[in-house]
Amino acid sequence: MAEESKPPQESESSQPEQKAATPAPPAKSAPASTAPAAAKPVAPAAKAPAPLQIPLDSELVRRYRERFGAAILDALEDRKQPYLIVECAQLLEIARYSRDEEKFDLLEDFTAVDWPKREKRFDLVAILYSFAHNARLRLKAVVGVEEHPASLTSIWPTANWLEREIYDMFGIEFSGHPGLKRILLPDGWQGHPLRKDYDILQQDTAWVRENLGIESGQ
Amino acid sequence: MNATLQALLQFLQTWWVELVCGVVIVAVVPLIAGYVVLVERKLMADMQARLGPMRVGPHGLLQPIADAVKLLIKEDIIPRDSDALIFWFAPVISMVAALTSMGALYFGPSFRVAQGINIGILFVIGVSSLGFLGIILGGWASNSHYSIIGAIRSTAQLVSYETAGGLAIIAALLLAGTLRISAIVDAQAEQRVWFIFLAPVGFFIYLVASIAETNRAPFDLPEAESELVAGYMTEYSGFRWALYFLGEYANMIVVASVATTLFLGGWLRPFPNVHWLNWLDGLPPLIIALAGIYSIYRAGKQPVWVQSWFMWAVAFACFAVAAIFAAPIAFAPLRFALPGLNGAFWFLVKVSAYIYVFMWLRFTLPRYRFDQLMHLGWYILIPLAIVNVFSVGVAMLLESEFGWNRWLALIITTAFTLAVSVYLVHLHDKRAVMASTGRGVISDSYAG
Amino acid sequence: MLDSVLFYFFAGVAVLSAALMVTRRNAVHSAVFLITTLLATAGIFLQLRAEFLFIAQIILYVGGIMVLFIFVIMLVRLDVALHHIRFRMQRFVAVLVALALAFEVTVIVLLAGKLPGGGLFVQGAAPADKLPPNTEELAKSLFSSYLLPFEIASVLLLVAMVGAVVMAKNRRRGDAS
Amino acid sequence: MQDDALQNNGTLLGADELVLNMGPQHPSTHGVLRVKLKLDGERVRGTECVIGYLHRGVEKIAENRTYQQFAPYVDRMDYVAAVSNGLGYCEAVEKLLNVEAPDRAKVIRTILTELQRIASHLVWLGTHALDIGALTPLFYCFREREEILKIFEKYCGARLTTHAFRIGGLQYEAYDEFEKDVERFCKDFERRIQDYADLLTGNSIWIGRTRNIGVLNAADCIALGATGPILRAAGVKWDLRKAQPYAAYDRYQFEIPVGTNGDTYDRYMVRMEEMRQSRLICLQAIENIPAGPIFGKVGKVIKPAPGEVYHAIEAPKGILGYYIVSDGSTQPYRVRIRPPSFVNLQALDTMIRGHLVADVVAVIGTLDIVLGEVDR
Repeated sequence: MAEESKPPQESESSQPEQKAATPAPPAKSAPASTAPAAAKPVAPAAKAPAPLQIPLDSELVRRYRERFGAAILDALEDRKQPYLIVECAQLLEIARYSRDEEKFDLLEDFTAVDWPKREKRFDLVAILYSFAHNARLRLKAVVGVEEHPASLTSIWPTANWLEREIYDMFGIEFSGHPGLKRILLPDGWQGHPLRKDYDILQQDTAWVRENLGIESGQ
Repeated sequence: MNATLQALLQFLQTWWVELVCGVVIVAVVPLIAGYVVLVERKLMADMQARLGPMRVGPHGLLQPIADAVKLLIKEDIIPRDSDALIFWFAPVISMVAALTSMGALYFGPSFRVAQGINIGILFVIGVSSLGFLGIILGGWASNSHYSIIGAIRSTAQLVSYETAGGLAIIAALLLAGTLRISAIVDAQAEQRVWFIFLAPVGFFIYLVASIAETNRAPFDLPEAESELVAGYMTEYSGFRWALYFLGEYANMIVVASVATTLFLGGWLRPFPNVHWLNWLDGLPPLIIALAGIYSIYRAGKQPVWVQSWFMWAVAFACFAVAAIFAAPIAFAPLRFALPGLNGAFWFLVKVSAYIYVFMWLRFTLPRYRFDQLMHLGWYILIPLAIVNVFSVGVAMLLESEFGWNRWLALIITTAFTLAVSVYLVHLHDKRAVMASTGRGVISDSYAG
Repeated sequence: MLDSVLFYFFAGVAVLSAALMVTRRNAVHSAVFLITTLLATAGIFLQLRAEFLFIAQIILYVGGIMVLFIFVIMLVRLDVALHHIRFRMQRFVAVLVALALAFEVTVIVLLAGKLPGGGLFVQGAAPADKLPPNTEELAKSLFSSYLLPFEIASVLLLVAMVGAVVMAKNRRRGDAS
Repeated sequence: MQDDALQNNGTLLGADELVLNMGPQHPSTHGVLRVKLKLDGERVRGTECVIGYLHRGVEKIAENRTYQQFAPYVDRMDYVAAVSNGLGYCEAVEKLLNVEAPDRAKVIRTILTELQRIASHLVWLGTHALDIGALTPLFYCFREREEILKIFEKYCGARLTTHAFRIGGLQYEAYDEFEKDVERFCKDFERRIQDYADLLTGNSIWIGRTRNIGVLNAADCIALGATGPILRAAGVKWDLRKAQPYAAYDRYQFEIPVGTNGDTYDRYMVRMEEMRQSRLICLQAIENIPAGPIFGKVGKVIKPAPGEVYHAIEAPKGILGYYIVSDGSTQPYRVRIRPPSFVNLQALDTMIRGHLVADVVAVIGTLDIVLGEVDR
């Protein structure tokens, strides 16, 4: 592990200097080109359409590919931040490898993004940080509604509440989680608010009526 | 009929002083307690760079009355699953115990309820300790976890520290050779020294123990608001809560009075037997008059005429009191009242100073944890109190049997006691380190 | 006159609260009435000018022992524990003991005058308020004529205390292992 | 049979395990936190946090607001450190847009953020001391915090939820006496912080209440995701201001204070030293605030190219991260906020087991949580 001290982090550690070659006339143009509006970027499902995102082929990615082969679906860099798209079934193993071998020892965040038009609608996003390399890495896994991804709690206890929040907000059920229940919303709540099809004005009116004794929480 | 009236009259004739003093205590102590609260809030505000109550009356002087009115008209909530009867009378026990124990106290040579009780000091301590019954029963009857934990803590704390406090006063009792309150003060006059100088360790132990007994910070665990909300008082509201509160402050006055009597020379003025200091007898009216003058000075600065008017009233009240104190000095026929008035003044000054120390500590120190409190009580204070009793006894023996100089004997034995206390603290530190690093036996705080 | 009023008042309170203590089902209520009984008894001591006994009663029984009683009652769910303990024999024994006691008291009251020295009722004692201060008297007799029994009692209590501590410690160790 | 009754549950005298419900209305849970404590006597055998009483769905709101519209909302998360929240959000969006704020804006941001760090730590110190029973530091702390809030008020008109920064820079130029005010505060603060230290640092009761309480070693911290002063108190010399400098932190000299034991006392010492260091940063920054524009090249309509960005700053309470996904429209597609309080609170159970009830409040205090941020 010791020999590769530098490779992964041309990404973030040097970001304040802004010197790296960005292959794009980046979003500075965005305000200017307000009117055309880039024709509403097809469907969100189509990944990496913008020039800010470039395929990544670093030492680190090569090691991951070597180790996990086809489980690493893609490796990209967005705004100079690297991320790997991985097979959901292998997420646990890859996470363990990241912690033990690649020294990404802090699970900074674990969250999800909903893309309802996609066949498998959720992205699980784990943001890892390595103290040794002072670098971040994002692991992304695509998950469908019925899938039960393995819980990361065995690797990082901090995943406990983060996964509960994902469950609470998106309804993704993790297998192997020690106590998967709602965390921010009340236990009897129906629906998962951060799903895109959950309207912002929609409340669980039944719950509100039953538990608070009022017609609406608004 | 006539005979009954005769008996009644005779009864009144014999006991009128006691009756009047008793009524005064019952009627005035709650008021005084209310003003002790105001003084505490003002002192706290001063130490915390703020003003404290300022709205009700000038400088908040009427705040206690406003508080009392508020508490009286508040709803008296009795929790649904509580034991209503016990819940109802528990605060009364607390208050009654505190007031009853005052019955045996001397607030000056002539202001007292019961005269010459042989076991005066024991009575005060014994009866005031009954207040715990109110606390523990109230905590239990509330049927709330916070309350019951508060009650248990309070009881455990009281039992532990009463032992230490009781042993501590034995030092003074040995020196005085009596349990009568008046005789204890007389002994200090005779021996020309306050017992605090003869038994400093005893006084210190009593100071700590009395803070713990009255549940004051840093030993206010039974009502630690950051842990137990309000401890045993959590479920109480309105006047029942006020009774607890008043009982607590009345208790403070009781322990301060006991300490004053035993260690601080009671109602004796400083240097009671030094004749060229006799002008000190004129000090009380002077001090009170100065307070009046200050009030007049402040009256001009009040923003509202009502307040300024009230300030004038305060000033005149001060002058009136000063005149009462000055009268015996000015008019020879009234000279008989001088010792009584001055005694009461000095007694109150000492009690106030003692209570001030309570408050000062409260604003300065963080709170002990329960096990630390218990360790302090059982591992340091109680052994130290026992050693102290032993030391004072040895000193007295050395004086009476071997003709030693009393001061020499006391200095030597006190030094011995201090050495023991250093050793005890050292032992305790070692034990604390062992316990906190997980080695050694974790002791149960309640096992004591 | 005042003395008899006080006596009957305290005696009445003592008997009444004793009866209530036995009949209450709630353990804490029983404890409260026991405290009342003890306080009333203390009042009788005071009425008899035995002020040291009075304060000893208050400090030791009401202040000390009752703390432990209430403590245990509050900490242990007695109502649960009581379901496990059956009092079949006790009731029978209690009736027997009560009868025996009643018989004894009756006999003593009947025979009182015939006992040597005038029996229980001491004749010709000084009026109560003329007695010497009894705190000193009690201390003197305890520490002079009855020194040996006093010391023996102290040692006995000490042994009991040490024994209790040792037993408690052993049990804790047993729990831990 | 009697023995069965007495040895029920194996606890002393057969007393049941007591479940004590702390909060959501409790003086020292710092808001609407509810902790269920399983007690054996006064010893804590386990805890369960019930949170969400202050949940406002900030992340959902973000998806229905434009980038600028959402900025004030982040102030409502950690409302005692609103400026830090705003800094994190603005910088994250700037990163998403691939622009940078001008130098002058960066420096002013740094000053305000460091003042905010001091203010946040002052609230922590006051309440923490109050939890442990020291009444007085609270008022001293709030007195100093008041000075900071006055500076904020003069700067942007608001005291608590300031919305001080804009995406791309600043809206307001520093007012005329800004430097002087900051300098006066900093000069004063040195003496004041010594006052707090005199009250607490050497106090044996304070030491007894905090040393070896709520110990969390470095490995546990990292496993539990606990960051900020908690991690530093465990001896990890890691601060994002140094590790991955943002705003203008790379220009200033400051130390990262670290502890050794990772106990409550160490966390106290670390935060106290952090206040001193923040003061130094402010003093360095006001010496030379570069001239120039305060707003970068960002238009009125913010429409980042599709993609995503993660940006984290060292907020007073730990790592505050924003993960923003853009679908190319004027509204963020997804904003994920990594709240330090939420993650740190998870460590409570590990820290408190085996301690006493009184330590629960000490440990909750030392975690320095703000429920607005925990629940969002």
